Amino acid sequence: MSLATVDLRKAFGGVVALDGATVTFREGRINALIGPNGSGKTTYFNCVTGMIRADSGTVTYGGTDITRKAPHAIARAGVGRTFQLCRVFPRMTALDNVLAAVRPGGVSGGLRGARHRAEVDRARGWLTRLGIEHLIDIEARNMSWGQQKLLELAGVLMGEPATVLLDEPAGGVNPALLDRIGTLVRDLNAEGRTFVIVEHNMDLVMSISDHIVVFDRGRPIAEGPPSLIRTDERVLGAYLGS
Amino acid sequence: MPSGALLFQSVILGLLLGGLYALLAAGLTLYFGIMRVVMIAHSAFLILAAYLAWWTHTRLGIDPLLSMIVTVPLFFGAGVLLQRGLLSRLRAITLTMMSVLLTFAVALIIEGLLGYAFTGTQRRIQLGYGSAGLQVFGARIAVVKLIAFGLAVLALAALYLLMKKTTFGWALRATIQHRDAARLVGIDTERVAGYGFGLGLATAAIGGTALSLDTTIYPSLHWHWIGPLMAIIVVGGLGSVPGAAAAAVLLGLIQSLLQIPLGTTWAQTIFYLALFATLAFRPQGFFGGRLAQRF
Amino acid sequence: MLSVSRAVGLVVLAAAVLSFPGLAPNPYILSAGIVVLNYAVLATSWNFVGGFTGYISLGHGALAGLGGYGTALLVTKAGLPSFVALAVAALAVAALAVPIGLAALRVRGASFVIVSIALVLILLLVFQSWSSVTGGSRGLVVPRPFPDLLRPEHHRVFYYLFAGLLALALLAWWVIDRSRFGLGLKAIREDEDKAEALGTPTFTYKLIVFVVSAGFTALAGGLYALWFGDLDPVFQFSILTGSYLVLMALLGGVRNLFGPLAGALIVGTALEYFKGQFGNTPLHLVATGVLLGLVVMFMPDGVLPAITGLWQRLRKSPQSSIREVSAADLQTERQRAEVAK
Amino acid sequence: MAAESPRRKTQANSQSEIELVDVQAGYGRAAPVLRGFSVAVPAGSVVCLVGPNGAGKSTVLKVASGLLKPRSGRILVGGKDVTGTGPQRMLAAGVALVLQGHSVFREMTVEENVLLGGYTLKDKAKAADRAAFVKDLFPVVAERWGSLAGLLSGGQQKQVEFARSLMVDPKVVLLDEPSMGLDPKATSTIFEQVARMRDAGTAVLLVEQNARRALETADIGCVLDLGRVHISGPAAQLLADPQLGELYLGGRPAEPKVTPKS
Amino acid sequence: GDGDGGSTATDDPILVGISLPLTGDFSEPGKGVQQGYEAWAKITNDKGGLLGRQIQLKILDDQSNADRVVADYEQLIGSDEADLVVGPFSTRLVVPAARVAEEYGMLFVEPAGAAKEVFSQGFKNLFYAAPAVANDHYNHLAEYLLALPADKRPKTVAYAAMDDPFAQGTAYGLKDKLEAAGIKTVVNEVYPPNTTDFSSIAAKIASSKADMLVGGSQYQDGVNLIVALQQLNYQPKLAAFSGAPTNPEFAKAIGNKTEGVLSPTGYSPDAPYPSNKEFVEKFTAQFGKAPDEDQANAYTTGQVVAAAVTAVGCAEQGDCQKKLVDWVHGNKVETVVGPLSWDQTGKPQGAHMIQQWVGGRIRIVLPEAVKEAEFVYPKPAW
Ligand SMILES: Nc1ncnc2c1ncn2[C@@H]1O[C@H](COP(=O)(O)OP(=O)(O)OP(=O)(O)O)[C@@H](O)[C@H]1O
Ligand SMILES: Nc1ncnc2c1ncn2[C@@H]1O[C@H](COP(=O)(O)OP(=O)(O)OP(=O)(O)O)[C@@H](O)[C@H]1O
Ligand SMILES: CC(C)C[C@H](N)C(=O)O
Ligand SMILES: [Mg+2]
Ligand SMILES: [Mg+2]
Repeated sequence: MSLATVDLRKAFGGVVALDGATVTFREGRINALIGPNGSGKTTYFNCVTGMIRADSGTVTYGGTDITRKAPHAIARAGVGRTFQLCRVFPRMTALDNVLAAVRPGGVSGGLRGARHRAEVDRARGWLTRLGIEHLIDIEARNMSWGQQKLLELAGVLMGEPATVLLDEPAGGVNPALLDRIGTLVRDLNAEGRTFVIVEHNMDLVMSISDHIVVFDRGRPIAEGPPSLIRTDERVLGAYLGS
Repeated sequence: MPSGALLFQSVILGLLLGGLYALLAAGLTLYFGIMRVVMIAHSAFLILAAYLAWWTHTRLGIDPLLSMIVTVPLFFGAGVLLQRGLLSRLRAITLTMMSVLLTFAVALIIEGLLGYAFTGTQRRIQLGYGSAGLQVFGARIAVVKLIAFGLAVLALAALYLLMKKTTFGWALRATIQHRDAARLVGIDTERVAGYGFGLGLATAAIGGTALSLDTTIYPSLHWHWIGPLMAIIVVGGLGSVPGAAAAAVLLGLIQSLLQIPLGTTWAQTIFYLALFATLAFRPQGFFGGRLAQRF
Repeated sequence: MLSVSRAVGLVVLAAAVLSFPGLAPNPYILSAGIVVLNYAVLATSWNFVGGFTGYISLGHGALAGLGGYGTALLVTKAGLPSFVALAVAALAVAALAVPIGLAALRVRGASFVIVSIALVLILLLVFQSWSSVTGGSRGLVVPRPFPDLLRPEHHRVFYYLFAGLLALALLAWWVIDRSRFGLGLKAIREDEDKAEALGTPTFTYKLIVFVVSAGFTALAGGLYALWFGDLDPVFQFSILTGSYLVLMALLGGVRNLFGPLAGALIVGTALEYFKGQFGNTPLHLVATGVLLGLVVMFMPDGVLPAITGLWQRLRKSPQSSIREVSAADLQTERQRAEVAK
Repeated sequence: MAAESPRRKTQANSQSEIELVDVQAGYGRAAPVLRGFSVAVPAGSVVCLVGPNGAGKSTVLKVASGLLKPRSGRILVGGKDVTGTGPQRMLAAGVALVLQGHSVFREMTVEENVLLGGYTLKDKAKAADRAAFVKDLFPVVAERWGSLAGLLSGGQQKQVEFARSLMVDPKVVLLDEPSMGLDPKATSTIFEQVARMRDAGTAVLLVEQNARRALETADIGCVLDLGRVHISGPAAQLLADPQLGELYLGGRPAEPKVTPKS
Repeated sequence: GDGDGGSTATDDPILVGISLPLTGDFSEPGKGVQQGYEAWAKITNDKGGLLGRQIQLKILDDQSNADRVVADYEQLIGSDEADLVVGPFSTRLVVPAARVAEEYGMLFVEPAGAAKEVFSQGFKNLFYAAPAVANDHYNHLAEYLLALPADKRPKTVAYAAMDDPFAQGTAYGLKDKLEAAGIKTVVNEVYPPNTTDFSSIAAKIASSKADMLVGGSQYQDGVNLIVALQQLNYQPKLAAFSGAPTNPEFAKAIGNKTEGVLSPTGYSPDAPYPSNKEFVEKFTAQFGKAPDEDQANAYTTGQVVAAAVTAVGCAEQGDCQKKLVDWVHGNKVETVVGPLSWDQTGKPQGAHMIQQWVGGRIRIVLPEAVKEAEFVYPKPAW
């Protein structure tokens, strides 16, 4: 399901963070969203996922309007996200962190035991895929920055989102692991998941994305496949530097 | 329909009351808004200061205002000790929660000791000018209320300047917001946080003295003040001294006017209605300041 | 799953609770037991909100007061039988908890504490002022459900009623604790926005658990009213009561099923003891304050966790917190795993 | 470990500006994170610390800046033993740390943040000088001078922090992943700045996950794993080591640079 | 108490259990009551005790808390096995306390449950040991005012009462009578017990310019109200307060401007009743000052219990209590506040006197028969 926004606007006091962002992230792709610091990428994610309310404009997911929906409803509709400043549940173990993404349905589902066998196995699987299975019983607050980032990603994936928004997944992650994350994203994409990745690591962005949107001052200034973006004048000027 | 004279008199009373509220709430703004410590014991310290003023007056026969020469530094020191000895030892993640309970404990201890020392009897300072008043356009202003109001204005102005204009004020705010980073720029965070707390309690010393001029005190009186003061700082916007002052004056005024049709008890509910309205419609307070929802 | 030692512990606990009335030397001790049980139910009820979501409410005393007044008014004004009134009142308070929760749960942390304090104070004002219905400061007398019972017998009956209610509250807490719903609540405690982003309807969760908590609290308050017989707004809507609950739960350990119960036992007994010790002075307040301070400073996780922690440390040598694997080890391990696939 | 001779020498390499000797350190009761870790940063050189997540890199910097007391071992600054003194003393000795993650004073303005960086400066004129210097260096800082720092975007905040730490003109700068969250332009600025500081004689201890880029700037590389030095040597040498590359630096050696050098 | 089978000629002391508000809201009057009980025990014991047994008091502090007061009597009766129990201070605490005593079948004479709700609970073992209940405190004043010629009567009255059964009882008892006679109520304010700021209430009263002010007060609230009124320069022709003016601290607290202030009282140290002389003398010797109303009420309570015990010849839990109760119901007891008798609900059948500050002292001015000074009307300015 495609994620699209039309004329999204958001201002914080005098600062215009989003200035009419009209973007479509097509289903099944690995999309990248890049742009200089402060260009509104995180704000865009926040508006799309309902964490903050846009001043105007609409967000649609798979054709349905989700502009006014609560964040959890958007998550349940299939949009998962990570946070730029990595957020995990500090006093819960890695396992519980991941299990917390399981969304029970109804009263009986809610009252079912949290450590359901199948789910524990699934959680363990995600931790393994991210290379932190050895931390399964460790509380998140005792992990290093990078470990927490990976844990957060595991939690989001546990929710089986059809569309995953990643805010700087590579920030602070060891390059050796980064390759794994890159591979993982490609595998998951092959399994049918859509990605939108905000990232400043151009090696990663250029190597994995199918489609890149470039933001500047709260609105897209360029769009296209990596090969095109790499050489786009405006992009070079606003973002990559010349 | 109340007479014009009564309305005018109520407005005057409301403004004076609001000024006092502003002073009493100032310290709370400091710890709560800036240091993120919920200081339940603030009003207990107010009562303590009031008791000390009463005690110096009855025992030594001197004007209660003079007690501030002792109580202000004393409370400052107590604040430093409280912060350095107790609050700073709490874990950072649970600071907000645990500080509620710890300061609650301090409030109980103060209340208990006051009761032990002075019994539960209500006390009131009997001043020569206690019932004196000035006539202003047909309304009357009690001298003691005017003094309390003046104290409030002076203390609040000093506090505001200190926070915004001095290096100490900056260092205090920095310490509160990111302790490690503050240490890394060379701030002695332990000391600064202690002083900040001391400052809050120093305002309690002034506020308590002002309070004692024209009211009865008893050890458990502090419970009575917690609610209205907390409401004031939320309505004013957490951490904003000018906001708290504005909210205090406004709420004092409304309360005073509402007493005419509703009576004393129902009029008090205005504080809580304002509190809920603020949280529902404008969590950052009506006068700027921080989002109340998050703290 | 119940381990053997847990099961044994449970049986012992239940036996101890149930045999108390037989062992109590006089009705006074029995009534003190009821007070402690009442505290235990209240603290456990509080712990639905405080323990799971980390929202510290100093206002649960007010919910108990509502339960008490609700029960009393339904008996006196509507003429309902006592225990029907109790059930209806608890349901009504649970229903009322919905709008209260809608307002109060919008805010977090210290602001929530303030709101909860405000709740008590505003209800105090209402119940004091609205004397045509509530009796105001004259108080309200609750007719006895068993008018023919002598006082000692009356105590015995209520002791078992409270014990039953406690069992019910503990069971409910236990079910939630191990459930997915419970895990969601704990996620809220840790990071509410994050939980929301993961798809947990945090507000609904908070509201549900608040309503459950309010219901149990009201049951305890109502039962207490039926037992005690006299309601006075000053004592029903007191911040002190709410704070004692917090003290108990914290003291025992909020993440622990039996934490609040243990806390109620300790604090309830301590309150009686301080009263005996400092009878004629307000030093009992000082003692309570010191106790609370000590808990916060030295056992912020509570007595039960402190004991279990100590036990574990005695049994095992300090273990490293993280399983140690170097990058090279991990690599080989993964390769092995991939080959095995 | 003994420092290899740096590529560029502005001073005699005999003395290290900061040196950690056989440090054991950890958190609370848990097993140590660093176990016998040593590193030396000569004046006028950049030492880059790389290693997997959780290896203990940030812990090294916390120990070096005095935030965390080591359980054993010594810390020498300019040859003097300063083990166990707090961050204030360390700062006075000339050691400045930029924390990993975000550590701006969120509810103070950018101006207040930056000026607080010069908290220990007694000389007002010097403070003004430095402020002008950092504003010049980071245009964003100048642009958002009056707004609350907590409202800036992640990368903007990082720049404010960096500017703040440069207010004092330190002898040793400890940087924990300075490029994290920065856009390519700002990243370049940071690395240029690191090089410039080195040229001015400042010792830099740099922790980076952007390892290849960092090693290109650094003189000495040091791989940390499981709390010990796994290998160390001239940065160029580490970059060339294929096995290290696979384990710690990411699969492909960096070829086409998207971010051109200035 | 010892078993019924044992000899009644035991020498064990008689244990009298009492809970009092020694801390908290009612602590001041609570301590007064304590002195009254202590004086009673000492005076009785000095004369050889009751039934030849010494009286031993066991006093617990209920912290002015209704929950506590119940636990206290529970303990006194159940655990300490007190032979007799007597009441605490204040209507708010008397009601729950009385229920415990009732359900254990104990005689319950009390010194301070004056409000009418005490007597509507269906208690069969309760007796209030004072001349009159709250609503009747001002009866003599009402009579006096209504007897005045119409042009001299106050025409408008302002009422301000604490939200407390006793305080409201006194004020509204008078209000009902004055309103029935057509005297207009211009202000009717109720304030919660914890009120400390009276400026708004005072502003309302002052702007009404009422001829007469009636304060349903305990102590401090009365003082605060008067000071606030003085600040606004309000001068009524008559001012009556239920609690405050009899307190020894009162004059100083309002700046000695007491002249003409009225108050009802159930007790006068100068009253001519036979036991009163002895009481005042011995009390003064014991405590260094003359007793006031609270002490006297407690002493009266003791006198009532003692009379019953002496007449029935027993003092222990069990059947004896029923006999004691029956005796009190059927008899009149001579006390320091005069002869007392009770109806079925335990309500006393007398009336209060009216005192007024005259010439710097508080004197009885009504009823005519016992007056010590002339009624001053209108009252001088304060
Ligand atoms: N809560 C907020 N209040 C006020 N201003 C904000 C808030 N959040 C973001 N902004 C402002 O909005 C603009 C966009 O910020 P945003 O975080 O979306 O940028 P970004 O593209 O994610 O940048 P980066 O790459 O540095 O993370 C910035 O100028 C920032 O200062
Ligand atoms: N505050 C803490 N309490 C307990 N353990 C901690 C704490 N901080 C870090 N650790 C543990 O110490 C180890 C080293 O952490 P450190 O932050 O130094 O790693 P790092 O090398 O900087 O990793 P990253 O690249 O992910 O930032 C980790 O295994 C982590 O689990
Ligand atoms: C006359 C007083 C002794 C009565 C007491 N104040 C009461 O509350 O009932
Ligand atoms: Mg961002
Ligand atoms: Mg790190």
